[in-house]
Order: sequence, then C-alpha cells, then structure tokens
Amino acid sequence: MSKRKPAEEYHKTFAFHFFSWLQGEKDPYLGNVEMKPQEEYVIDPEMQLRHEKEHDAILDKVYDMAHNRELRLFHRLYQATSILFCLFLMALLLVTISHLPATGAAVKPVNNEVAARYIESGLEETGAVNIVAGMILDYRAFDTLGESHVLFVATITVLIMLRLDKNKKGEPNPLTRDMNPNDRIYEPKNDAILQLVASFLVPIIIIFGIYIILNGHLGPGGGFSGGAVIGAGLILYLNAFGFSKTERFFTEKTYKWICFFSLSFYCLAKSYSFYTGANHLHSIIPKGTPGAILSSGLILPLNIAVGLVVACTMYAFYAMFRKGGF
Amino acid sequence: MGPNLWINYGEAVAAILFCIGFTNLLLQTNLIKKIIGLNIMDSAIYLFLAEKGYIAGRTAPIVTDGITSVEAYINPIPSGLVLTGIVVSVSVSALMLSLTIRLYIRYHSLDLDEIAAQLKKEGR
Amino acid sequence: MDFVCNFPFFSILISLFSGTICSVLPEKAAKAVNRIVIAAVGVMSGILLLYLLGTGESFVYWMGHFPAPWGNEIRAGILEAGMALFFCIIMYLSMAGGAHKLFDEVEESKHNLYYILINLLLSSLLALVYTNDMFTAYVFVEINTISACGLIMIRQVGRTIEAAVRYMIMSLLGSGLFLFGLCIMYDLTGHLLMSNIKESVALLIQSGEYQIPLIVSVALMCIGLCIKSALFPFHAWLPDAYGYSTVSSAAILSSLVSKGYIFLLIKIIYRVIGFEIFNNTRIIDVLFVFGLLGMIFGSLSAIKENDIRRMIAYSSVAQIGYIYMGFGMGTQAGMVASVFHILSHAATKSLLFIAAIGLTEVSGGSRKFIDLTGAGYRNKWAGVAFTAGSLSMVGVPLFSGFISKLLFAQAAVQVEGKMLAALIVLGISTVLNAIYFMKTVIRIYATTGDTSYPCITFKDMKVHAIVLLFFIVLNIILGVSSQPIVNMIEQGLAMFA
Amino acid sequence: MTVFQIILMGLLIICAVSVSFSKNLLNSVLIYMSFSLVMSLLWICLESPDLAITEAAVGAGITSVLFFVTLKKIHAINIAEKSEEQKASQCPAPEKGGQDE
Repeated sequence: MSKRKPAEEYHKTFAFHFFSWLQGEKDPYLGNVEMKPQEEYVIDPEMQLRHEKEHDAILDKVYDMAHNRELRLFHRLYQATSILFCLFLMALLLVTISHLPATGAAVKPVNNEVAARYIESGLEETGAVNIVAGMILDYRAFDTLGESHVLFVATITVLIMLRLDKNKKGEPNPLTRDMNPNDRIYEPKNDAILQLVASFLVPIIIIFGIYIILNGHLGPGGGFSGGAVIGAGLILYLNAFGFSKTERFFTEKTYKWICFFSLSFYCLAKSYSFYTGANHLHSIIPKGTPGAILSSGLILPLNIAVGLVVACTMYAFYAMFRKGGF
Repeated sequence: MGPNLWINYGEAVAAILFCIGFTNLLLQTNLIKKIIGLNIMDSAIYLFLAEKGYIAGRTAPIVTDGITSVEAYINPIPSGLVLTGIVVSVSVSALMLSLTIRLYIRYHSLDLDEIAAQLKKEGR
Repeated sequence: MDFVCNFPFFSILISLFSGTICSVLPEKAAKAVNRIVIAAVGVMSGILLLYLLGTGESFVYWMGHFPAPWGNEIRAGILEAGMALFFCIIMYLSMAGGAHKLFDEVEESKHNLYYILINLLLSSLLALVYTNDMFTAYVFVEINTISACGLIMIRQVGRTIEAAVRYMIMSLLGSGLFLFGLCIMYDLTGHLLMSNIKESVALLIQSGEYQIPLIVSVALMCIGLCIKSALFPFHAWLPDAYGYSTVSSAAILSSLVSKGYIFLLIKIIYRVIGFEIFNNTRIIDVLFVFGLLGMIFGSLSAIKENDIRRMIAYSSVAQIGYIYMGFGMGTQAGMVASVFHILSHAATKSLLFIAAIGLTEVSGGSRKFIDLTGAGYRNKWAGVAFTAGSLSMVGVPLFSGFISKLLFAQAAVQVEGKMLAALIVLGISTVLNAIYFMKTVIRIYATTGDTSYPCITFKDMKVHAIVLLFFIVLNIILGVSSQPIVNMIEQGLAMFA
Repeated sequence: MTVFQIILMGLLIICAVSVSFSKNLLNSVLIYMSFSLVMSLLWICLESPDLAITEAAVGAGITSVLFFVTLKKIHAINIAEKSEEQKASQCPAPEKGGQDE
C-alpha cells in the first residue's frame, strides 16, 4: 500500500478499493459493508499463561489425590452414593410405573368428569375450538397467569446478572473489560448469504408466528409458541444485520413498555374475570361465534399479550447474552 | 412388579430419562452439561405427563365438525399442564446459562469445585 | 359472599401486579410501591384473620367462573390468614432494617429490580399459603425459587454467584422430584384440586388399590420439598447463600422462603393425603431421623464457624431440623409445635441477621469474631437485640424459643418409641445452641475490644433501632402470650381437615 | 404407529446417554437439540400438536440458540478441543477421568 499519497487521494485509487474488497469491507454488488469481518478470537498469551497457571494450581489443590486421601475418599463416596441413589430411584419408579393404570386405556382415573366437561361443554363455555387453549386460559387461568410471571421474573434475574450498566459517573462497568471485547465491537459478520436468506425468511417466520398466535383458539398453537417463533425470527434478523439495525426499532425502552402493557393487560383482564366469577356476577365479555377469528371472549387478546411478552423476552435473553444490553 | 410395565413402556422410558438427567445433574462437573441434564430431566417429566393423557385411537382435542363427545378426543388436561411446564423450564435454563456466563467471566472455569477452591484461595 | 372474602385474591393479585409496575418505575417510587404493597397486604390479612376468627369457618374462593373440580380455587382459613399476616410483618421489618445496607452492596441501576423480586416473592408466598390446587402450587414454587435466586445473586460477588448456582441446582432437583410425585398422584386420582384428591385418596386406601404408587408419590413430593427447604443432608448451598447475600435477602430467605415450602408440605399432609394416612406410612420415621441429624450436625457446624453470618446460617439448618422432627412425631401436638416453631424461628432468625449487620458495621465491616470483640458497646442497640435473639434461640423463658422447645418436649413425651431419642437430642441441641450463641454474646461484650472503631448512637440509625425494637417485641409477644397463638394454630389445623 | 413410537423413544435414550458421555460441549448441545426434535415428533404421535409446536420452537430453537451463545461467550466452541489436547499432553490426569463420568 502506498504511503506517499495523502489519505483522501489514496481512497480514490483502485488499490484501495481492491484491498478493501479483499478484506471484506466492501462489496462491489452491495456497496460498503457496515463493519469489518470478525477477527478470530486470540487469547492474550500472557493472560492465557496466567490462567493456566492458576488453573493448574487449583487443580493440584482440588484434585491432588495423592496427598489428599480424604478428598479422594469423599469423591468416590459421593459418586458411588449418587449412582446407587439414581439406580434405586430408577428401580423404584419402574416398579411404580408397573402398578399404574395402563396407557392408552379409555377407562382410568384420569379420564373422569373433569376431562369430560372440558371436552363436552368447553366449546360452549369458553368459545374456543382448541380445547387445550380454552382450558389453560379460562378454566385454569390462574396457573397460566403464574406461568407468564415465571418468564417475567426469569428475565429480571437475567437482567441482574448480565446487564452492563454505566455507573454514576458514566464510566462503563468494569466487567465490560472482562467480557470478550471482540464480541461487542465487531458485531455479527456481514455475510451476504446470511443476509439474503434472512431477508427472505424473517418475514415468513414472523408472519407464521403471528398466524400461530391469532389462531391459538382455533387450532394448535397459542401465545407462547407463536411468541417463541417470532422471537426466533427476531434473533435471526439480529444475527444477519447486527445490533445497529435492530436498535432502530427495538431498544430496552421498547421492551420495557411492551412487557409492562402486556402483563398489565393480562393481570387486569384476568382479575376482572376472577372477580366476576367468584362473586357470581355476570361477565360482560361476549363469547362470539365459535370458529370465527373474533370469538372466545378473552382468549384471543390474552394470547396476543402473551405472544408479545414471549417474543420480546426471547429477544431480550439473546441480546443480554450477546452483549449485555440491547 | 405390577402387571402393566410393558403396556406402560412410554412411562418407563420417561422414568429412565428422568434418572439419566438426574445422574447428569449430580455427577457432571461441567456446568453446561449439568444444565443439559436438567433440561432432559424436565422433558422426561413432561413425556410422562403427556403419556397419561393419551388414549388409543382418539384425536387431538381440537373440535372438528362440531363433534363434542368424549369418545372423540384425548384428555386435554395433561397437554395444558405440560405447556405451562415447558415455559417454566425454558426460563430456568436461561437463568442458569446467565449464571454460567458470569461465573466463567469471573473465574474462567466451569467446574464448581474448582471455583470453590479459587474462592477459598482468595479468602473472601 | 362478604367483601372480605375477596381479600386473599386481592393480596395475591396486588403483589403480582406491583411487580410489573415496579419494572417501569424509578428506584424511589419502586421502593414506595413496595412498602405500600407489603403494608396493604398485611392489613388485609389482618382483617381477614379477624373475620375468620369471627365466623370460625374457612371458605373457598373460585378463581374464574367454574366450580370446584373444573376451575381453579384458593382457600382461606385461620392458619392461612395468620401466616400471611406474619409473613408480611417479617418481610416489612426485614426490608426496613436492611434498607441502608442495600445501597452499599447492590449496583445502583439495579435497585428497582430488587423491589420487583421482593414483590413477586411476596405474591408467590401468598399463593403458596392460600392455594388449593397442586399444579398452581408447583408454578408458584418455581416463581419463589427463581426470585429467591435473584435475591441471593443481586449482590454480585463471587461467593453469592456460586451459592446461587448451588442453590438453583438443589432447588431444581427438588422441583423435579415434586413434579414427578405430583404427576403420579394426578394419574391415580385424576384431580389436581387438594380437596378432590383427598376424597379419591381416601377411596383408594379403602379399596386397597394402587398402594405402592400412592406411597411413592407422597414420598417423592416430601423429598422434593425437604430438599427445597434445606433439610440436613441437602443444606450445602445454605451457608454461602445466607452468609454473603445482602442482609435483607438473608433475613427474608431464612425466615420466609424455606418456611413457605414447609407450609406447603403441611398443607399437603393435611389437605391432600390426610393426617392419619400420612402417619401410617414410614415416611414420618425418615423425616424424624433426618430432623434429629440436622439438629445435631447443624449446631456442630455452627460451633466450628468463625464468621458471624455463616454461624447464624448454620443455626438455620438446626432449626429446620426441629421443624421436621415435629412432623416426624406423627401427632397433633408435634404438628402444633412445628407450626409454632415456624413462627418463632422466623421472628428470631431475621432479628439475628439484622442485628448482626449492626454489629459488623461498627467493626470495620469485618464479620470475623476476632474483630467483633466489644462491638456490643459500640452499637448498644444491635448488641441488646443480638443478645435477645440469642437468648430466644437458646430457649430462655420469656422469649419465643422457650415456648417452642417446651411444646416439642411436651409433644415428645406423648409419643412412645420416639420419646427418648427426641428428648435426648433436644437436650444436646440446646446445649450446643447455648455454646455457640453464648460464645458470641460474650465476645461482643468483652471489654478488651479494639477501640479504634467508631461508636454508633441511636441518632445514626433510627430506623434500624426501631426495627430491632419491633423484632424484640414480636419475640416477647410470641413468648409471653403463647397460649392464644397455640389455640389459634390448633383451630387452624382443625380447619384444614 | 407403535413401532415408530418405540423407535423414537429408543432415539431419546440414545441421545440422553450420548450427551452424558460426549467430551465436546458443542457436540452435547447439538445432541440435545436433536433430543428436543425427537421429542416434538413424539408429541405428534401422542396427539398433542400444541406441545409439538412449542417444543420445536422452544426446545430445538430458542434454548439451543441460548446454549450456542453461552458456548461462544465462554469460548468453548473454539478452544474446547485445544485445551482437551493440552491437558492430555501435559499431565496424564487419571483423576480427571474419574470425574468425567
């Protein structure tokens, strides 16, 4: 590369274009690529040596079986008891299972009046063609309310663990240094194949996810599976185009408010239905004609709320794992 | 031994998988493998539960052609319970994985005993 | 139906919903919301308790439009309302007492997340207390586990993260076993609601069908909950988790989270299996033995420890052993003693944790006994409170610990075969308790202490001192007016059946 | 259909056992992914399409992606084999073999 020419001039030469094409920064067909290709992760040899030394010292201490007979005995004992316990548990469970009612039989304790009522009057009482959806979102809705909060609290704990906040003075978190810097600076490699495929697939995946959510009361599916599909689509988009593109429409604020509104709607709607149910009041929510898309009372809106929460949560998990924030 | 072991082969498989997962959780030193063992254990329970609802020769509980007789569909309750359970298991594994990342960044190890020894050495 | 009957439902929903709200609020507002919610739930539980004492009958509350075997239910009786009230009091006091430490130990931008966790923990505890459905119990057990894990690891030092991993692994083993037991039980009875399962179980016992699966299922559920509440051989995660997390977390974890699981176990014994049927199995003998072992080994580990927080944590292992010993006796009196010990231990243990933080503050932040010498003079309030807590733990009259030991001894006398073992171990354990707690008390009142540390007066720590005062008063109330509380527990247990 | 179910269940057990014994973390995650896929097929056989969709989207999709990111974060994808070799060459380490079940 020529060093005699000033930078501006050099940028116009063929050599510059050629070399930048060679390094993958520029594509004659797509134009400038956003970022440099990812460098291979190279461990700092000094760090590596230090870690290995520490590691060996620790290993010597922990697994120094020759000098530490007590420890060895304990390890052996632990392994032996664990294996014995598991074998015992397996034998116990197999014996138990051999005494359980036969699988596939129509007459057994499980198939009692509860299941019968769900099947026979589920369509009438909940308006949902998919009996499972009717069951989890109407008959046993309290479980499902708890379930969505399990997801919520798991996100909160992941945020606590992995979100890298700046401290009071605006300095970055000291952990940022320890996290692999390569992964944060060089975002996903701008791969033309991946981008082309993603631009095909992402809309299809997201539309399919929306179909699953909206169809939850009519066929297999529902808020959770549809939300997971949409989340997978968003993750694919992120991988293909990088954080700078997704940040245009999805930041932490978006996530916070979507989650807040969906969960609040869920809580309030279900509170209303629990309250009216327990106090034997008439619920004003119409059931609609079974089979139509706008039917089955609260099930469709609840599915949409759950779907939004799940999609955002899945994307948030991925973003947290990837770079410690959105 | 009771009479139904060979008829209940699905449940038996579930029990075996449960024990494999359990053993993994107890004996693996690597945290990632522990987490996989945990997921296998959870899946085994869900398989067990789903087998409970299955009735031979009947179809999935989605009303078709307006037929709402009990003889047409399998039991919908276990499916609903498993659906709830899967959500719980995915949340738990995300949480465990995030803990693993933090531990690795701090201690460069995935072995809990080793980390405990490092902690002892640091004296904190 | 009276309007009061809505209160259990309101308290669960308010605390769930406040968790969602706190996620968009800044820290100060989140703290206010958190305090208001805990206070409101406490007041509601109190009113509910008075109402139930008036009517003398428990009631069920539909969660939805469908009656018992089809819909979901919650149920409230005297014991449930009392527990909810007690949990709220302890939680409020622990939060207030540890609030000033929270800011040193947790990253600043994550304070509001702490309040979310507390709100969700409260809702899951309330749901565990009130629920009448086994699967709902499982879901809320999971919420409880995850938020407890969050409380441990929010102070991000290596020890707590490692402790959180250990805690999660043990807890998930427990959840897995519990869920498997639940599935077998569902297969045998076809129901998930507690009262319906109980009817079916009674029928099964009469007809003699499915005996083996029934016992296995009960055993699996028991083992699962024992693991989750850190009964003796499964306590490896406990000292680090309680010893290094923030002080509010340690107080809440030791006095509420493990007690929530134990309360669920009591509910299962009474409302799912039936007390007599449970007592005819061999499971109670196993619980009895592990309880005794826990009482001795927990205390022995506590004696060896030279870190004050970890010592208190090991003492928890011993106290949980007491509770399971009460279950193992298999009599009504043993059960009453256990329930009373849940209350007394919760009140005392959170007092000890909160007082210990006051002592370490005046010793340069060190928790080693050697640095704590003379700390009782430097922080008089914390010293007095710690002494009161220790006396209660050892079982000195006037304090709650004495009454629970008395109840255990009375219950043990009624049981043939287990009397000797129970009384001997109770004696040994009391002596061991006295050794390690009195050692600490003597240490903090030794006059040879390092005088270079600053003294703290009442003005510097008003809230902390008032909280400690409340805890001491709570302990003395439990110790002095124990008879009405014991009567209430008996009444509540009778309502369970 | 029964034969098909039995084959699937056999696959499940094979997957679960080989996860436990595989040395490479990337391999075990891939095997776990196929475990989830087999599971979702099995749920179709058990007439629970809801579960099949959810398992395919969550077990084989999201959970595995999270595993992959974790592996990337802890550099297990690149250096797992290298360090195994190093360890083997540096010390014979019989004690480690006992740990690895």
